[in-house]
Amino acid sequence: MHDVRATQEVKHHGPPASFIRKYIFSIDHKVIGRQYYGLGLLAVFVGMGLSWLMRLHLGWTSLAIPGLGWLNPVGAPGGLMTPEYYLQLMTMHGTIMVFFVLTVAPFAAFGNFFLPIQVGAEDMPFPHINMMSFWVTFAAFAVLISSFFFGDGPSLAGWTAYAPLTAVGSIAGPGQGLGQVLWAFSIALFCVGQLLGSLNFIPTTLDLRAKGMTFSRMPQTVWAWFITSCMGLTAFSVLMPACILLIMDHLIGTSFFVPSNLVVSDQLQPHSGGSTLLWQHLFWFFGHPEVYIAIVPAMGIVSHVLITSLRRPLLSWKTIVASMVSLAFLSYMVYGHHMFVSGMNPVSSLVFSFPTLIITIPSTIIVLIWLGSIYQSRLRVNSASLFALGFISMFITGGVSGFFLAQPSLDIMLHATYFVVGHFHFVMAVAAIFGIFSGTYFWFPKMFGRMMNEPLGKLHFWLTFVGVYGIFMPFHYLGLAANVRRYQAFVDDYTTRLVPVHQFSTIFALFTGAAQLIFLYNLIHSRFWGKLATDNPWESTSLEWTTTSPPPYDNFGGRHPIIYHDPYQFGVQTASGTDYIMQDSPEESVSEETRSSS
Amino acid sequence: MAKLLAVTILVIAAVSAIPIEEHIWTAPADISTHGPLIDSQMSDTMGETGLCFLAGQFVLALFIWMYSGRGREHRIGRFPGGATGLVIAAFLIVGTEVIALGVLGSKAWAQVYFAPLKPGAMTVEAQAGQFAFYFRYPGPDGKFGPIHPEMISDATENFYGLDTQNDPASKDDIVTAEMAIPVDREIQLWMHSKDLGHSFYVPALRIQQDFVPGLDLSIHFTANKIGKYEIVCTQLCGLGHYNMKAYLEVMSRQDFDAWLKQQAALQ
Amino acid sequence: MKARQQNGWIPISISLVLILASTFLLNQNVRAAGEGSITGKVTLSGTPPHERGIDMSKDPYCVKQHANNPVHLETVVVGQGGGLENVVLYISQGFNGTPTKSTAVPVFDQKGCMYTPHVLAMGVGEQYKVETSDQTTHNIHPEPNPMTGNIPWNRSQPPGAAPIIQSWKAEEVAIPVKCNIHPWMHGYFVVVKGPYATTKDDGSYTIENVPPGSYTVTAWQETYGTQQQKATVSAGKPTTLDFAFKAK
Amino acid sequence: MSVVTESARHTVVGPAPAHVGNGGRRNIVPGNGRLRTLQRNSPPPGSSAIWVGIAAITMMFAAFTSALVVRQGSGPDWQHIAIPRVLFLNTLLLVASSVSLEVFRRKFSAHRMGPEAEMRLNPRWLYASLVMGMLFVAGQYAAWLQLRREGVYVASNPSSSFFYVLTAAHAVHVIGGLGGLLYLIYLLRSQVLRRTTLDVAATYWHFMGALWVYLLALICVKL
Repeated sequence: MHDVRATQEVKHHGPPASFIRKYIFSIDHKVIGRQYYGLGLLAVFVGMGLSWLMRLHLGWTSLAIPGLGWLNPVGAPGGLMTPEYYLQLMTMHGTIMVFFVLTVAPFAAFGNFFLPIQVGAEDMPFPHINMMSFWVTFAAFAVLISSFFFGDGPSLAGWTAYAPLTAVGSIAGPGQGLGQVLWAFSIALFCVGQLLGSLNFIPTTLDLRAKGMTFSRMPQTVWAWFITSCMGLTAFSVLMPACILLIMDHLIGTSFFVPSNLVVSDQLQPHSGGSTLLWQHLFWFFGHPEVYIAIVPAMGIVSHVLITSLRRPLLSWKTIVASMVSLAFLSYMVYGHHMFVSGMNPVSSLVFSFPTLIITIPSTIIVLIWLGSIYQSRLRVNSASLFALGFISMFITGGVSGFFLAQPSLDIMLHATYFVVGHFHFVMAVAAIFGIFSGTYFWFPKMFGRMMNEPLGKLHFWLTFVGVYGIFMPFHYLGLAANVRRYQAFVDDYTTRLVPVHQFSTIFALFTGAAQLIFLYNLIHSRFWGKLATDNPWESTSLEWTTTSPPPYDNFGGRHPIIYHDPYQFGVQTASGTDYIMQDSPEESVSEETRSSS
Repeated sequence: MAKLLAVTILVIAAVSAIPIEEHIWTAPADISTHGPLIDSQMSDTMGETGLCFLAGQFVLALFIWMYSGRGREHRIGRFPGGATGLVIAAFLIVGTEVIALGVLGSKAWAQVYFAPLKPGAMTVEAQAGQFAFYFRYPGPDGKFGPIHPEMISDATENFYGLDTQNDPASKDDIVTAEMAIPVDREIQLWMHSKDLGHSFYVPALRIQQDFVPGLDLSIHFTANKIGKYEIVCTQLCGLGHYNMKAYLEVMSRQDFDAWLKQQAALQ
Repeated sequence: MKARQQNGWIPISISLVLILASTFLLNQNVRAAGEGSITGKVTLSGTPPHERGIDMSKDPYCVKQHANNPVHLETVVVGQGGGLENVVLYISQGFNGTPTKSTAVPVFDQKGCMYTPHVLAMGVGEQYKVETSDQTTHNIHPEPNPMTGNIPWNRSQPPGAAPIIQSWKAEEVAIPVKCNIHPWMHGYFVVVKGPYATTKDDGSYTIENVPPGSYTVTAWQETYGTQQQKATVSAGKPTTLDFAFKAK
Repeated sequence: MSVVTESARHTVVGPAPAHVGNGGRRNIVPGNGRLRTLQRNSPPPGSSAIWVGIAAITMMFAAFTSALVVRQGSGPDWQHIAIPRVLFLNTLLLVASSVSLEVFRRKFSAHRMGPEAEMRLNPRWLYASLVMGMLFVAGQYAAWLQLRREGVYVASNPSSSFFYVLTAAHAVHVIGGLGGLLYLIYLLRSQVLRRTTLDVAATYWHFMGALWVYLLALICVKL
């Protein structure tokens, strides 16, 4: 009896009245999801702006960027970018994009909004923790950005923050004092935020599923988010202690990461005995799973969107889920491939190399299943499905370059070159971004109750798709020509002839970035003036489409959906003549049209 | 629209392959004895993955072309072999490729890192610091003098913190700003970092190894082409990272001895 | 910008105080019918130490600058007649007003990947200018003693970038300044309270604008440290004061 | 076919109160509408959330442990520190506190079985466990003060660094647990304490105890 009261208390909070409780400190998972999406949007445009400046500088090193001198007279006197300022922009670009875009948008934003709806729950089990999770993440973002305005700017040590550069303080360079501490603090906060998120995601998936929502009936997205939150749980809880230790090395003078007898800029450092590899181990134990934290939700979204536009279920959802799970597991065993040449025992390099090669198998399986599912489907082309297909193309491109980097012997040549940059921008950054776009065009009607503008969406896709290849494909060539990354200018004799390639991708970067403004316009315009959306504009089957757009405060307006089918009943014949059956409708397919079992 | 996408994907895939096919931008030519194995490994991998890349993009484009915009009148087909077939395919294709590349790759790797040091190898020490490399030759006595960190001073160009007054081994050490090595002789390079993490990357030599602060590593290699090449840093080490470089001069035996004498005179 | 913003008030307030004080002082000087000066020569006895040559091969640009004039360290620079260059002489005791500011701003130039001058003397709170004449990027990294309260800084100066204007808020002899990108580039800022002068290549110097009185004059040389002598200055005519450092 | 499901549907949700909507782990209905289990509600999510939390904390201390091992191997400067004796007393306190909380939990559930009249339950054991928990934190602080007196600070040597880090990180989580215990007392006084809440709090508290025992072992062996 008391248990009943329990569920009552956990799940029933009435809709708030005041503006603040409704839109700012809201405990409604849908509002929090939108807030996360907004944060991701803000972050992605900041990060893009930074990359514009970087690309401009790389293309034309002695170019005085107009306005930059006014923006930062120290970092860019007269608009002329200094090396430290370039590195600071680079660090912030990486950190903002990896943490506040690739982690926040596909996982936290869409996950918050749709996970409870897709399992038929009224809300997350701990709405207040959920609210806290967002605001902690937001604080992390604020702290990170604030480092632009304190001391001599943000850290210049890259998003990987390798010690001891990050641990010895401002003697090591501009931004290595206060800026680096703020960086570490911000990331620690971010970890807390994401752990609080997992604290909600996992119980939601386990305990709050509607009647009939067996594991085998959870949509691909739910699986993806569930797997991701499990990974986040183990990854972020390792990064946070690492950041704490780093801050201690900085402020208290401990020696976790700083060895003895370092003479930085003629000054003997008062540290002793620390291990620089320790940071790399801790960081990459988080860092590699992080890559999959970014990509797995995107995979889920792509599957979800693709199925709807193919009008058929995937060849086998089990295989996809199994592959995603094995990706998650393997991602912890392969992190060492980031450290092949960093002084790790050469034997362990080989040990790390094989799982790294093997991890390509599940990825390949996923791609093949997608391709096989397109075969003899009824592919409907719209912005969402275009981006989903684009994702597959990107993922293939970025995936194959992984073969090179998985081999220590080739890593000797390619490590820390633009090849790596090209690789992870395709397979992680752009792929995940395409997933986000796809999800946005697909779910926007449900999130905001209005349709996005299709023609603009398609235009956005074309410019982005072509543009992205134009930016990042040349990176592979640069890498093969041994062009080292994280250089603010190319002064080596063998790299000077590569500058035209940089200029090429700079031009594409500017033009692709500009294309994103179309998306922004589309987003804002449709939010307020787009044409009203029906409940199920894409004729999709999963639970979010059974409720109104946008869903009411308790998601189903007091209704408690019962699930009768696996989520993707497409390509069937129903009495009502549709080719799909909603997940919560008891009707069955009248004629057994061939439909692959899921 | 979809057909256009298919064409675009094909065009992009084809165009992307051209520069690699044509070897328009390539790394500096190999000058090391272990390099050929790495290069062949590279081209093998390029061949296999290039094939995967083109095939994948082609199938994607083909299916998009064929199956987009089909109405209800077309029945939903099932890919021959279904999921199981595809999984098996993935395991066979990628699996074999992975094992092959993995094994070959480890051979190349082993040749770099597990090959025993030949007798008569010459020892050189490289020191990395913000933002320059300095090199040390043991001199006639063949011994490196001890490093006194507190004595390190760029002001007096005592980059290594050598105490030439009191340490006999240090007296004849030769510290240079560029690295010269005799051709066709194995070099054992001791790597010591003065301050932070740096890296020793010589593209032409097919060598890349990080300096680990507080831990001296040694690698060994043999250069077999006379010439002047670049040593660059690939481990982000601060604002001057992009300009942290030194030159590697591979000389004939006589030239090298002359050079070493000349440097010794400058100490 | 950011760094300056934070403690921008310090230089500003200091320079304000200076301006007020100096105007006040000027009136005094008018009444004190002219000032004296201290002049003399600093020499090195014994054989100067061997100065290592500098190998700039790291940066081809720098090599090109010195294609036909090899450069050496400048820890001890002896000119004609044993004159010792780059010695800073300043009044360390007996002077407690504010020196009349010379209109010329001390300039620290980066030329051919070397610092000219190698040693730059300046007054407390006096603004100095860091310029670059090179076509390669330098970073300027003074490392003052944290005890003095001077704040270290580290900024790059790309070719053609505007000069960096800075000032030190506390007396310090001497602040080493270096370029990390070109590790051989090493010089000193000498920040003193009273009037000061730096020796020319022949070792001669003249401290101007010294009000009459008796003082202790200190000579600082980066390798041989400091020497002190007493001097009495009377209005109008120069007082001669020579220093001799002994080579170790 | 569809008729069956219809009826099934009614029997399941029809008149049931709003909160009987959730399915979840132990309450899944197969497609034909027949209940797979008789239980009407899945356990409240707290009972799985607590394990999520415990997993995160475990990972965190696993990271610290591996850092400790690596750091010990990396430098020659590793030295042992004199473990403050008070730690063992603290351990006893924390374990005892855990035990008394368990006793209270048992009594409480026993009560819950009984009629509402016997609601008045003596919270002595709960208070005891709270007080002992507070004493534990105080004891840890005492340990720090002792090290301080011996001139062993955070940055003195690697062992001391890790000692402070581990104890502090654990203490923070214990203080969180104390907050939980206070909340329990509040609920109990206002007569709305639920067994599941108590179970969750107890699980966490026991975990804190176990974690500390592990940390103490680690400290004794390594530091």
